[in-house]
Amino acid sequence: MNAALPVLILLSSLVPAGVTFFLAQDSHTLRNTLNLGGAVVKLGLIIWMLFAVAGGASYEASLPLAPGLVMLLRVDALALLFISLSATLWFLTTIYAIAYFGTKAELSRFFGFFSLCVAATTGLALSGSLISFFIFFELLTLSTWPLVAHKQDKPSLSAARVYLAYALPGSAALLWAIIWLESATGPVLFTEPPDLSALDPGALRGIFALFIIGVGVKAALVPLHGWLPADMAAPAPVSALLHAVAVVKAGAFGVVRVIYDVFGASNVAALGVGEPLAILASVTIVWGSVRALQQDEIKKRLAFSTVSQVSYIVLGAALASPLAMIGGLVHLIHQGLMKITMFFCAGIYDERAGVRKITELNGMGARMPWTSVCFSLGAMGMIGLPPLAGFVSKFYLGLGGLEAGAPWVLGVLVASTLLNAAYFLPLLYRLWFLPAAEDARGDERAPALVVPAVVTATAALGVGLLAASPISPLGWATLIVAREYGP
Amino acid sequence: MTALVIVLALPLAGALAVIALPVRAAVPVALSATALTALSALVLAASVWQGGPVTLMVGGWQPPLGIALQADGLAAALIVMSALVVGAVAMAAWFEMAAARAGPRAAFGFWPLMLLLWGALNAVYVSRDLFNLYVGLELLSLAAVALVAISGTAQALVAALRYMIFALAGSLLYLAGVVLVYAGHGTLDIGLLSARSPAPGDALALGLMTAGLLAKTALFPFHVWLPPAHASAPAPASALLSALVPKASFLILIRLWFEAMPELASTAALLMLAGLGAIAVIWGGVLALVQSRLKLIVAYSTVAQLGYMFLVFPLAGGDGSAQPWAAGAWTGAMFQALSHGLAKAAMFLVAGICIAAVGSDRLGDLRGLARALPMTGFAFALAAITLMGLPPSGGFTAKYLLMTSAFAAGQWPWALVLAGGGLLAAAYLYRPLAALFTRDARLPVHPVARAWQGVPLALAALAVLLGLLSAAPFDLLQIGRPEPAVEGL
Amino acid sequence: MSAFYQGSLVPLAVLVWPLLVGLVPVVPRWRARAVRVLPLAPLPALGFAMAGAPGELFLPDLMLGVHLAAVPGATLFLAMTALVWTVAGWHAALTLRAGPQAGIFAGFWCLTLAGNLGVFLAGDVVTFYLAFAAVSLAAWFLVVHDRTAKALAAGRLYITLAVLGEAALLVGLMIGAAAADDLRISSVREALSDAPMGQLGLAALVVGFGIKAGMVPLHLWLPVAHPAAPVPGSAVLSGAIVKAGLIGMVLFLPQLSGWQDVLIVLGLVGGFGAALWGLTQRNPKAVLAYSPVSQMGLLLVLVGTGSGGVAYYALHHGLAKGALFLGVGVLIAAATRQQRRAVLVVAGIVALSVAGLPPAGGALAKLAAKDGLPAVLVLALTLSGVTTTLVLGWFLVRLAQLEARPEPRHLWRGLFAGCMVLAALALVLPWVLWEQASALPLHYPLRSVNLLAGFWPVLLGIGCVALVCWRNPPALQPGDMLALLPERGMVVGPKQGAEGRLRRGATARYRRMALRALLRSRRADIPLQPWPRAGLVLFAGALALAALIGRPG
Amino acid sequence: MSLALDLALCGLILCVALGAVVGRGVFRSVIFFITYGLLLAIGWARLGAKDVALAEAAIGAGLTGVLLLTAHGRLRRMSVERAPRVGPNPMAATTGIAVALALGWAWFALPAPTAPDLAAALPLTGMGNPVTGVLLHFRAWDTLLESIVLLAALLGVWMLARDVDWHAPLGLRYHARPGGVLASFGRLLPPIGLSFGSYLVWAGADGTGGAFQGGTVLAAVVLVAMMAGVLPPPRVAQGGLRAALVVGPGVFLLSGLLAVALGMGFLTLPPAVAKPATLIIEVALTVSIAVTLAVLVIGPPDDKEPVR
Amino acid sequence: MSLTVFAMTGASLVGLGIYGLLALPQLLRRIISFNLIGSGLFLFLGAAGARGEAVDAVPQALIITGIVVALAASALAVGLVVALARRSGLVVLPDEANPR
Repeated sequence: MNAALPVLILLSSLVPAGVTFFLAQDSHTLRNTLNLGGAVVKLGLIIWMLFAVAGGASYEASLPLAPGLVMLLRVDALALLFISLSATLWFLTTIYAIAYFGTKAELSRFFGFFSLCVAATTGLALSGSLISFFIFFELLTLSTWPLVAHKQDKPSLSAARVYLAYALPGSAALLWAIIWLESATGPVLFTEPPDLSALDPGALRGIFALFIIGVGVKAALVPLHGWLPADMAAPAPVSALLHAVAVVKAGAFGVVRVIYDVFGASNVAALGVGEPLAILASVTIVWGSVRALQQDEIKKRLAFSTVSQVSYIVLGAALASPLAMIGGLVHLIHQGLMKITMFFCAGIYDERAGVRKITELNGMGARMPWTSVCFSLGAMGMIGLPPLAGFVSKFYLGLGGLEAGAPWVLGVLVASTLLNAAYFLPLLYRLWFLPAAEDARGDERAPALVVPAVVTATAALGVGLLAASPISPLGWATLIVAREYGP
Repeated sequence: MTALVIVLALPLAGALAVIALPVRAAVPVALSATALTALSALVLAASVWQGGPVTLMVGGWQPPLGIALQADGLAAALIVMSALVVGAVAMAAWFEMAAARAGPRAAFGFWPLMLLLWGALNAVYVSRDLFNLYVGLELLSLAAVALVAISGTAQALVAALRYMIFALAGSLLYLAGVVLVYAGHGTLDIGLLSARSPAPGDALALGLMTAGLLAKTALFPFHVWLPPAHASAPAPASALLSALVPKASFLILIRLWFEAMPELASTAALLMLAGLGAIAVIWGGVLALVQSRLKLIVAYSTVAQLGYMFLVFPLAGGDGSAQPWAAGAWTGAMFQALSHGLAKAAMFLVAGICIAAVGSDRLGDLRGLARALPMTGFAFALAAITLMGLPPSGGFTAKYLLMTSAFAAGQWPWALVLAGGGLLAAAYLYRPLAALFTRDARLPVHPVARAWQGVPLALAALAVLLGLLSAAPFDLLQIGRPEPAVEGL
Repeated sequence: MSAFYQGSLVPLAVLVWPLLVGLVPVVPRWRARAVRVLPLAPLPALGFAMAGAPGELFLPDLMLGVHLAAVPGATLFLAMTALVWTVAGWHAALTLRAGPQAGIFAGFWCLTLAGNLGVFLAGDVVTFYLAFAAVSLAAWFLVVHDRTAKALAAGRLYITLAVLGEAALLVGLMIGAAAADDLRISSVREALSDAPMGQLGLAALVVGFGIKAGMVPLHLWLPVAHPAAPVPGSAVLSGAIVKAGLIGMVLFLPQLSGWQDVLIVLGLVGGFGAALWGLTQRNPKAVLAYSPVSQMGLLLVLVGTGSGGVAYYALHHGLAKGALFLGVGVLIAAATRQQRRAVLVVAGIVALSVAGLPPAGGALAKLAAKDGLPAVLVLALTLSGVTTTLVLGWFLVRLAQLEARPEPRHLWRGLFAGCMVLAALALVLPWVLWEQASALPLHYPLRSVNLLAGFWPVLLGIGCVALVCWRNPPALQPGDMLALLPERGMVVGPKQGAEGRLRRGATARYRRMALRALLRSRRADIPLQPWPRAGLVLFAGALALAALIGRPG
Repeated sequence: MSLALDLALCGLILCVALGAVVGRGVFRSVIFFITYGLLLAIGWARLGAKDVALAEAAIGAGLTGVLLLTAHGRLRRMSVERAPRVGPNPMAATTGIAVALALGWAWFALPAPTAPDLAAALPLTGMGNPVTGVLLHFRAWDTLLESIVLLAALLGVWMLARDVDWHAPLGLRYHARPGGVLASFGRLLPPIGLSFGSYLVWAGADGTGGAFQGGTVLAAVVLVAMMAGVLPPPRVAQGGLRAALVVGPGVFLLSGLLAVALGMGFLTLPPAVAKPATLIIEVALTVSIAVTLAVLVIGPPDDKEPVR
Repeated sequence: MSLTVFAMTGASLVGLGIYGLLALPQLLRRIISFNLIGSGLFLFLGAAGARGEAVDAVPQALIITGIVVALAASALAVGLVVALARRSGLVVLPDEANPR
């Protein structure tokens, strides 16, 4: 059973993916049942596992490919953190996507890849070895591409091309790094840090840089972030998933893995590579925000905001102090909840009111109060206002920065806060204070669209409000840091 | 052993039967011969897996008098791969080479030529005799040239002639080497040669043979015949030519450099081979990038993909053969041969379906085809994943093993080639993919049978599966591998 | 989990109750008339304050561990806040037009209130920050309620400064929390002075609280926001909300950290400067807006000196200022001359009280504050009576000229009653609380020297008012130093500068070059293709390979 | 004496070969090549390789010559563009000389000759002629493949037909004047050739000759007969033709498989039945080789030369 | 000694064939050159095989096989040349034809 559970979790999205591809276009009921069923099953399995792991159980399943090439699925606390997020949000996004697409064309393909994408994310989270991490990382790239290109019009295809143009060199760098490292140390399992003494510091720095380039593309670190805003051509559920759960999170998760499970925090510190990474993350945070300020499309602005926010996680990991680490890890969840809320809402605005531009948001607050409240909650969380989730992460990051002896982090956080406020508050201002245009339409008669947004927004509020409780993401993050990376 | 005999004889017997029997019997006979041979190929692989290399002394005569045939792990793997490819090609050809579509001449000629080609391949895979290899190669080349010419256009004829010239020149160079070897050692058996007392002419012999085989393997700069030839053959024929034919001459190279004359492998020569391979990867990739026809893209991609296999020489050959990483490098190159075979065949079959659907393989005409033929589009995408070397495909396993060895051996520039080649592959395969998956269709689409569409999909899935379940093929390849070094990596 | 909370739930109830009331407008049916319940929202707080703010609550699971306990002086602050909010709520309930916007107003009113109460109850920095953020940001909605261009512009300025303040505050709190390794306010305060970067943290805190407290030069928002906000909004803003900044200063600035002097200097500048600047205004609300700046300046001086009279002074100021702002509204609503006169009388009395005219409550507040101050500051405090009288007098003059939009009589009565209540409380409550707030005897304020010190500045001030009325001061836009800032909207549009075009041009050029190179590479195979050449390479290559193989070594 | 003879012969061979390479005109080149083949056959005889000499004369010179002559004739009638004139090519010359020198060097570097011990094994095959023994026993697999190579080439040639011609008779129409030299030759030659060819096959077992040599002679007979109009050219679809094409390799292969079925190794001929079995295989092979070679030379089905 | 003469002749024939192969564009002549190379190699092999006390039969068998294979290849090549000429009027490969 202990070997089967990770595999089952993986299968719970892989099987719907495989079957969905072969469903007829108009078998909506079957397809929806399949996808929702998979999501529910997975959620159930994960909840079961959560309790089991809390009780001390451990899960591991491996499939040797070639010598040195081992697919290892393993559950640790970090994996559990990420996988819980992805399972929950997958479930919600599935509901949302079903409502969003209705009976549009080529849904079997869409949902097939959608599930595949989640399977890849799941695998990524469960990966216990570097190489299986890479394999799922690539699977993620590949399964997201059709999602980005889903509309198949010119902007979508060009966005998809840009995506690949960034992602594939990134994975080449990642593979390069992995193989360079493993050629000296043998296969790297996350359970036991590899013996790095076989490589000289210069080589190790090079490997680290390659790793960061590899995962940094997905994490949208400046200057590797260009694909993310371009990908806004994708349908809203895709953007939502991409930004909140799958792709960028995979990158950020990768950074965490690289720093803590591959190199080890102490080595990172000894090599002196943590600080440059932290600086890079900071540059990303600021640059993403500045660019967000210049966008006049809602989704574009959100995208740049993602660029900026995801780097909080990287920053937390790079600072390599326990508190910063907690902040980074918890932001993995928090950012996910907040950003997916905002993307859900952006999609609702688009779908129900035809609103894409910021200027068109005027007065939507009154017409679409639920959506707008959720959107506002997400935005305020991003700015970092308590008691929303974003504040908690920011607070820990700040403390962590001070703890790590990097007080400049505070400056970055402040700059980010101000910039976040600068690009989100005008949206709220338009939503709530400005009168609606005369020809504006918009309603919320689509509960399946609104409810997921409300749920995630509530969650974003809840995780912040109940942050100190042991079952909150913060509690988990603290546990992870204490259990796995503690002294 | 019976399985080995059947694998060798049945394709030939099938070809003879197809020639002798009336036309209407051709397809059933060919298909059943294909099925039976494929089955025995699996049986052969299983027996190699269980009992080690299967050896056959033809006529009961031991070398140096007779000819020894041996199916080691590598040969068995290649035989199985070829059986899968030929099986798929036969399925596709059932539709594509039907007399109504391809004309009575091509419909008659394709089946025996395919079976002869297959027989020649199997003969080459297992042969341990240099001259027998020559005869096998000639059979292979003639059948291949005939398959190129089968479409009958002026372009195809030029391509076939150019191919013929390169093939003949290659054969003669190889023959020259064989002559020198026999003159020097009085034997042609690979096993006996490895135990020979060295002679001064050996280097010349090896050089001549290698050069000849390079021309046949279409390594840069001798690749110029390949793209026009593979692009002008009918798609099922191209699939065979691209996926299988170069592997035969490459295998002979492996036999020569790793089994017959491993001690001759000087570092400079090994580096030169790999260097040419590296150039081929880049050259083929760039040229594939600028082609506007699907079949040409796929053909140039073959040029590039074959280049990877040559990286094995400095990594596992010569002094490196005893190193711990040699096993990885050697197996990686063979994985590349296997996965490329499956994926490339799938791609050419996809091209065939495209031509059947819209009557052209220009990228501009393929726009939006995936809407009408989703399985085909998906098959191409899957095959592309393998060629790009993305996990979890066979191509990835190959690249991973080669790259790991490159780093372990301290020869990281090869890893750069591997990585860069993967990116180039992504770039040049992206264009057809994007064309297939756009929304706006240009030309009306003729319906294509679902079963036909399923064929390349199955092949491409196999290529991916090769990576997903690579442990078994890996172990199979180790059976009878020269100098099984410590498996450290 | 076993102990979700420790201690008394009462403080929590005080905070949660307004939030619950704030949920009333969420129900669509109630939304339009939700303002009517506003006076109820602060009542538990009032009761809590009257009971002496008892109890302490610890909620380990909430946020990062919420700790609620009355801060020093909380009773007075809470009482003042609750009173101002109650009466202002009453005013709002009577005046605001029913409708969805009133619903939004009501919701955020309650949220602001909860935050405002929260800052006096927070025991840990996170809770404090939360409350502070709530009071700062939710008040945005109070400012822009009218949705006029002026209100929106004022709202923009308000929110900009509020966010800046929040950010600064966050920095300060984080530095403190990191140094203290604890989130309790008392620990943070102690740790701050010695912490690495503690000075930066303190500076950030001073800025953050200063913005809220209207400390010069961070007071910009006050004179802009007040005229724009609806009357009850202005009342709570200047009466109660600014005190959030004040309590922050009190809670977090460690003794003798050097920042006290800064506070004193800035407080004095504000105390006198702002009052004088108020003379340049014409809108009575704008004039009045400079009064809290000036009064808060004096309060900051008190904070800087560590005087114990801060809460007491703030109590009076809050009530009085609330009464004055409401007075503006009442005056506007007045239908008859009689009513106007009544309002002006009340306002005048309150103004005199603020100026410190004995025996009104304001005089007591000043006296209590002066206790223990150095002589210079005592003088300054006394002198401030002149300026206060001046600006409030000017306010009354302007108020008298205000145009009215008469409301029905019964409504006006209600409004007037509210105003009266606050005014009365401002005058009387200091007397009631004198013994609690000050160690001095009850008759101390009635000593002649104190009476004199109260009288002459007021008289002098009234003289000055006359002078000002005779020679009209220049009329300026509200927002004084705002004029120094470059005009800048908050909504930054997409950048479409020359830079973008240039970059696009360069990209296009590179792309063209790359494309041309690619197209040229299409012909790359042609030189290799002719057999004579290829064959030559092949045969020569064979020999070369042989040579390579045969090369010794 | 013999050295001088060999030197002269080799000189002649080289001169003729040079003529074939540098001689002006394709026709002259072909004639030189045929001559070269004949001279080479003499050379083989000088080396004591009579089987090779026969094969060279029949196949290398004879059939290849006919093939080239026919092709040249067809090209001439097709009014094709002339090949560009080329001058001497020093680079090619250098390469050629270099390869020749390398081979020459290799000759002198050859170690002492070693050869597999045929003598001991030959009696087991029942063959007197060691060459035939090698061909049909020791290296039977080579020979089987070789016979199939011919078939592959034939298929290839057939694939060069135009689709419209596919059902036409093979090759061009030859119109031999009745009573002309060719016609009478065509009537005269077959009986002689037939007997000579059959003899060569029969003799191959123990003396000089064999299936390939015999088959070639028979092929020549068939060719002449067809050219003379004695034998009508067959069509692709004709069952008899196709059966004749595959009978040789078919019998060979089946015998090999039969051995497997009987529990012996692939292509094993037990000494007891070696001689008769070999004979049967040889006869079958001869038939196939004869037909295949003949059909190869006359080319794919072709109704008429195109008019350009 | 005679053997050496034959071997040298064989080597020279190879060289000559290579020259023809590389220098002559006309395709039939190129086929002739191929045959020259082939027979030169066979001559070399034959000479080498005759060095021992008894003449080695294996090379002879190999040579006969080789001659047949060469014929097969030549036949296909000739067929291709004729077909190309008929289809496009060329007796050389297009990239070696006269510039138009």
